[in-house]
Amino acid sequence: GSPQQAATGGDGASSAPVKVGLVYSKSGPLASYGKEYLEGFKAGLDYATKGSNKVGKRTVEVTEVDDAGDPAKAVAGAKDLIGKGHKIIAGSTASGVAVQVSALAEQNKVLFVSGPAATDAVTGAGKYTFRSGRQTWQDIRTAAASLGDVKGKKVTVFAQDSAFGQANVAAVKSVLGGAGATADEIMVPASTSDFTPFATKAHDAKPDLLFVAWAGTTAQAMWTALGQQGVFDVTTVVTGLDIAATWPTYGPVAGKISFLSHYFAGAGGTEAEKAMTDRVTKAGGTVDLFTVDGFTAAQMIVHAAGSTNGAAGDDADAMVKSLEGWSFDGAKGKLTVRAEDHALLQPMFNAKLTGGATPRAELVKKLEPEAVAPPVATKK
Amino acid sequence: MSTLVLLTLTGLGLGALYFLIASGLSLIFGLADVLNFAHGLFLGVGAYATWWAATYAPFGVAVAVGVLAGTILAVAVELALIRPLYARPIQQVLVTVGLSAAGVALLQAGWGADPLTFTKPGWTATTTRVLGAAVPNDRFLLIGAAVAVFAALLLFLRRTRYGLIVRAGVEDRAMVTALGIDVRKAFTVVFAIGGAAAALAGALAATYFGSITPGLGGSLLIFAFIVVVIGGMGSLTGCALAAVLVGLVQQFANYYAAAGVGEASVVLLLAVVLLVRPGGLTGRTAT
Amino acid sequence: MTAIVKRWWPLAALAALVCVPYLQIPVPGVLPDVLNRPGSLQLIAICLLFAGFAVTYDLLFGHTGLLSFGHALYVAAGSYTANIVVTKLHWGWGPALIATAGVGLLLPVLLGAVALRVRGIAFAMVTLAFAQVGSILVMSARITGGEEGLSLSDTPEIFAGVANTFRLYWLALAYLVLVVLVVRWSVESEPGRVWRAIGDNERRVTVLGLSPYRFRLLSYVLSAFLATLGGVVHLLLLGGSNPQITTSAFTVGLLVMTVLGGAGTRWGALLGGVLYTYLDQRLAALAGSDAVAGLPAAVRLPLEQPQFILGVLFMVVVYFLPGGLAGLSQHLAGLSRHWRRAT
Amino acid sequence: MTSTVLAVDGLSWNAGGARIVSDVTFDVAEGEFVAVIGPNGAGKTSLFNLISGVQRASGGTVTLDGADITREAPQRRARRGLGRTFQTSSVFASLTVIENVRLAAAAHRGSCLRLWRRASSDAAALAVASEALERVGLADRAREIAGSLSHGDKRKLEIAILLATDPRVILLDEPMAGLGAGDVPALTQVIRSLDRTILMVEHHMHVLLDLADRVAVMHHGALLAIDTPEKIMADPTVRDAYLGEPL
Amino acid sequence: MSDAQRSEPDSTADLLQIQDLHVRIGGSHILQGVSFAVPGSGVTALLGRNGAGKTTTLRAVLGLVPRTGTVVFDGEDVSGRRPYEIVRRGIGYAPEDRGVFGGLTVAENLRLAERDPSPRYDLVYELFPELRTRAKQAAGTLSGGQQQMVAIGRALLNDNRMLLVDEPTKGLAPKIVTEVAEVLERAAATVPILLVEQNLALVRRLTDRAVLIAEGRVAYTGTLSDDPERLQELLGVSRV
Ligand SMILES: Nc1ncnc2c1ncn2[C@@H]1O[C@H](COP(=O)(O)OP(=O)(O)OP(=O)(O)O)[C@@H](O)[C@H]1O
Ligand SMILES: Nc1ncnc2c1ncn2[C@@H]1O[C@H](COP(=O)(O)OP(=O)(O)OP(=O)(O)O)[C@@H](O)[C@H]1O
Ligand SMILES: [Mg+2]
Ligand SMILES: [Mg+2]
Repeated sequence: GSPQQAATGGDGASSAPVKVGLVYSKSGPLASYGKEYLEGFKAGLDYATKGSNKVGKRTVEVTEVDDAGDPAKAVAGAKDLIGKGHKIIAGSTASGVAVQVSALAEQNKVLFVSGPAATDAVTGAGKYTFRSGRQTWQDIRTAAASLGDVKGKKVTVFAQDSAFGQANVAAVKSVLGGAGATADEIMVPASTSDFTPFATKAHDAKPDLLFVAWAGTTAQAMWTALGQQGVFDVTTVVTGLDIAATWPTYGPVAGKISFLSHYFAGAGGTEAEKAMTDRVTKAGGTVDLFTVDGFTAAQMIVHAAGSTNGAAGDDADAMVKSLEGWSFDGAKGKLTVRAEDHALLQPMFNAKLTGGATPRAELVKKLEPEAVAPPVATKK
Repeated sequence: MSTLVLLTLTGLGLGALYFLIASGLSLIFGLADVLNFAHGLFLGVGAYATWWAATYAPFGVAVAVGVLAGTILAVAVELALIRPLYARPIQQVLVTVGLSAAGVALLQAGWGADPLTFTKPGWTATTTRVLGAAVPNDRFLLIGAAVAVFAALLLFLRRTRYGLIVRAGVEDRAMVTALGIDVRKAFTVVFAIGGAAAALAGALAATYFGSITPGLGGSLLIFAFIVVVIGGMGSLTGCALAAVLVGLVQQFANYYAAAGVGEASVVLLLAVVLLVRPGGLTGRTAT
Repeated sequence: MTAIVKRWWPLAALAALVCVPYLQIPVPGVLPDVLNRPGSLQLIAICLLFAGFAVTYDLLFGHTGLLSFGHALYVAAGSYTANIVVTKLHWGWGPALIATAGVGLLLPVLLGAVALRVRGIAFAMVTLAFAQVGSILVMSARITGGEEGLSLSDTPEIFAGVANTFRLYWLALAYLVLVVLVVRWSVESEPGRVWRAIGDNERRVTVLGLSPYRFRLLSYVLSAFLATLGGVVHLLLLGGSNPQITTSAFTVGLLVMTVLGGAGTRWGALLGGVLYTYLDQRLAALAGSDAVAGLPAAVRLPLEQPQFILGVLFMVVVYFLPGGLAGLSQHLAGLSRHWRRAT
Repeated sequence: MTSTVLAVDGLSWNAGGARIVSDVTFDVAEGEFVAVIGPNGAGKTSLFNLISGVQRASGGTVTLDGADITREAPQRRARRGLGRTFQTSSVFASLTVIENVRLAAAAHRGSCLRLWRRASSDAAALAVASEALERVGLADRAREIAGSLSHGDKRKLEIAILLATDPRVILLDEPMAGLGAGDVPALTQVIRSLDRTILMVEHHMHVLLDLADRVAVMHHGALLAIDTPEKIMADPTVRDAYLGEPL
Repeated sequence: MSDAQRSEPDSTADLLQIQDLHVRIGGSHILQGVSFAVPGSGVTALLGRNGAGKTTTLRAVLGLVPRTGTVVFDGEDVSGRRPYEIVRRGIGYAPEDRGVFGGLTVAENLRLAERDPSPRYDLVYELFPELRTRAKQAAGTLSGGQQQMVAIGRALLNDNRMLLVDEPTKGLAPKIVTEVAEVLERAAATVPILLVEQNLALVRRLTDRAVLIAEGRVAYTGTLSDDPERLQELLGVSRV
């Protein structure tokens, strides 16, 4: 046949399985995020299909593609999946991958549920793009919520000089600046090997709140430098809580940081969380930060595909319609897919670490979805 | 004032770290003319071995274990990979590229991609007040180690014939043998020392960063390259000078100029030095 | 008979490659899907594109003896320039191509003019430095999207959508053919001989009245220009630009491909590029396969690391096949000649 | 006397803290053959390096056809018609013998930057190259890789390369060094037939006396004397510094 | 084939015996069965046209090129030894292209060659005073002749039992050629020398014993004066 015909695979018969493609980091630098996501996804699928692994009469067939954090591999994998007739794609551990796969999904009218990637850019990226995790805005709102009244206060963002850090700075300026605080930033190159100059700057700035936005392997050195230069003596420090494996890297200052958390094991306190934890533990995994993203993604996909007894599994537009505005009970609590921009409204948490060398996370406060909702992103 | 002191001392500390990483690279490059891309791997192996040993033994012993591991690896690499390729210098460099990729992947297979926490031993975790500045003690450790390594390597080069043999061997290996010298042994010794220096740098970098990842060596290697080249390829003294220069420039630029200028300024410093003095700060000599 | 085969097989191979989108051949295990499906076509297209990059790199390294650690800069310049003009400035594709061509000429002329003042490892390091600055800029600038990259907002209609992957495939193939023809031609041209001669004895070239600097610059600009064009193909193929293509690791990848295939040989860089890219893209899938999952941990864990397999493979080639894969084919040809003569 | 082609005036070069060529002055007339002799380390090769531009002079001037070329790059000087060989054989080892010479011919014809032109299609350059090889007696080895030639053949190839660039002034640095007794007369013949303005460093006295119109003697970087071979051979200081007792 | 070629040398007096030496490099068969012996005193000249294989013969003796055949030094078969082991048995080598290390200083070049506990610097400096004054200069910047001095100096530094010297006067000024001839003459009084040399006058002054190589084979072994015509024919016919 002609090349174009060859490209449109998938027979669409109603008894055929619903094909779901997971494009995520099975290897590469974000492999442990990917592992959590996958465990969560499997648990979520089992939970949402009540153990049947079926939507309506159709079984769910999951294909995993390892992108190793490389957008080129992710795009190739996604194209392959779409070519083979997948109408549903989920995954993307890395923001770079999420942005690229989202564009592909929009072009090809395929449902895309983005995973742990926190970039705000995915929200409102298009008709077919959804997200199962939180976004930077929600992180910032969470931090702000823990502050109470910020009017007249001085907030400094200690941020990695990257898209991630810049997004944080922008969000802080908008959220806290809007609430009457003055916000400024200390941008730190991602490849810095000595944080002392920046820590000194942070100390000298003497803000009322220091918001730290750092992702990367040198986090430990950064916390040590902040501690040694006495930053904790002059200000309150807030940052996002990473996966449990990294908790020891906060070192001796762990107890002094106020954490905003997307999720940590036990934070949700919901039925769904219990179900998730049971399943993940039984499968030999552990529940952590990104387990919920996988779990939520599975819930969303099962709902979308099952909207017309499974037939919708091949109709992306129908699936989009069924997801938009949908509220459901997730592991974190009540989740809502906002119709306007597909942001996932969700509870967030304030936490602290206790226990010295082997830290444990403790819930300080659960913030309701509305309190941390991001502004509506303009649709492209 | 205290800021100045702090920046100077930590800048020196950073320079010391760069020197520790670059010295082994410089030694192997300057003498054996092999730009060793696996240097980062030697460093990583040193760091992981130290990390592993630190759970069983005191810090000093753990570092010794790390250095030993790096040395053994370097010797094995020289014997198995570099030696058979001595007539093909480009292939020597390339084989280290492959080794580096494979080795780092192996570290990742063994210990995962996530950072492993490396607990700083007692004293190094604290700070000392110097003229009002809180200087982290690990910087003093780094500076001390760098000075010791510098002295030891200078002694090696000045007092033994190995340096001479290897330099001559790079020019004309057959002729060195024709003078009745077992040139292969000298190459192995130089690699062993380069590997030991790398592993020591790895152990100390682990202490410095407080965590280790398989990619640790790779990310530091680029700075080591820059230091080696600015210093004048293969010149140990130049390497030390360049390390201090790069450390200080980076530290001060990061504080006084905008973010990122520190890194970019170092890279531009490299380009400028090379264009003005293609041989680096010092010409090309091995002492 | 054999002479005919020898002379025309590249054309036959090209014809076969052009026809691939019409061939509905199942190739289980080798490709992710049936030969002419988007998944397979995308994979082959990436392989062809990277083979093209490798050939441009070989022009520098294999044919001119310039070890550059900054080739990635030009691929990135192509991808990002076109992308920014289209996505951020909304000027459309015509201006994007003109701007990219301009950057692809101007940037290497400027940087090459400076970097080529030094030689050998110093040259490698200066190019590394330039590329590193480029990488830092891309990573931290807003207009490039930093580490998240920049997805292409306006894909030309004929390339949009997975159903049109076969056109992207043809585009990549066309790019590779262009690069091979240009590089092959330039190597056989007068300057090509001078490049070889400079590699042998630079001083001698000088006293013949030729300026080695100019010839090197010519090679550098030509190679960089071709790489910049490839950057645009890369942009279309991926539907976006990402900072991975700015890193020195990307350039080292090209170096590895070139050597793997055999630097400075007829088909070496092309072969190496295809093989390396194929393995790089596919090993992850193979490592995740059930066959590997059943192995004991000591064997399985390394095998699950594509970089491990690639690194080892590369070492094996460097070690046992000094001329790369192209050397292997010559070796085999020699053996078969030997064998024919013996019988 | 015919016109002066090459003039060297007060030429000096310092390196490594020492004065290696000091204040050398002489003229060479059109078609003249000047032999340069002197003890090892006297600065003969260095003088050639300064004239050909491989080294930059510290002082003094070099004039070619009335134009001051002291500050010009070696390739500019070569294009003005100044050709040279090196003391150690220097050919393009990975190219074939004919390619070595053809490249030189193409360089001379200024066609080397023509990216659009196939090297092998340059028939004119090829013809020049074949003729040059014929003249030095290497025609039957044209297809061999230059690197595999024996020492003597490499020396001949160098002369052929030189011939192909058709220089008007030629600097030859010990072209006979290492040649067997059998090859010396033949190469002498080739050099004689060049029929150009030539400066040649050579230690083979009989060759030199055979070819030279004048002999320049260098010692410790300075020009000790420049005169007819007979006068130079008779000069006791030259005998003392350079020739010594015959074997 | 001359009779001389087949005449077996007296094995007891010969320090170095070479039997059926073959060298193949990159597909070309360079030495095709070279056999001769070098007695334990005086100078033995190894003659032949350019490209005949003289240099290759010396390198093969030291094991610097892949070779088959036997090399017996002082009654011991050293064919299987590595080059540095052969050299340590007391062979000094001054190679054709001088083999100085250009990046090393003159002093370093000499220091590298030291093998004995008390190297004979006094002898070397007496012969070539320039090596003392230029001790700190990089050998690569030496003039051709000065480099030759370094090469010969290195061979004389140790108490060797045999010297292999390849074209020592190439590129030397006539006066130095005479001096080198004297040096070799003096050295030959104490140590046997296998000498490759194109300068026949010099060879005649040093010895009458010659081995002639042509096209990778021994074409003549005997005295120089024995058969001057034939010798002239073998050496002197130009190929041009
Ligand atoms: N770069 C340098 N640094 C220091 N000394 C140098 C340098 N280059 C050359 N020399 C010295 O300059 C002197 C002249 O060298 P040159 O090569 O010109 O001699 P030459 O007359 O050609 O001798 P020969 O006949 O042996 O080739 C020598 O003593 C040499 O050691
Ligand atoms: N490494 C090599 N590869 C290929 N051929 C070689 C090699 N070394 C020597 N030859 C060839 O072997 C032959 C003998 O070379 P050799 O150097 O031994 O000759 P020679 O008698 O010393 O000549 P000369 O008087 O020119 O120094 C020559 O034809 C030379 O081209
Ligand atoms: Mg000279
Ligand atoms: Mg020889």
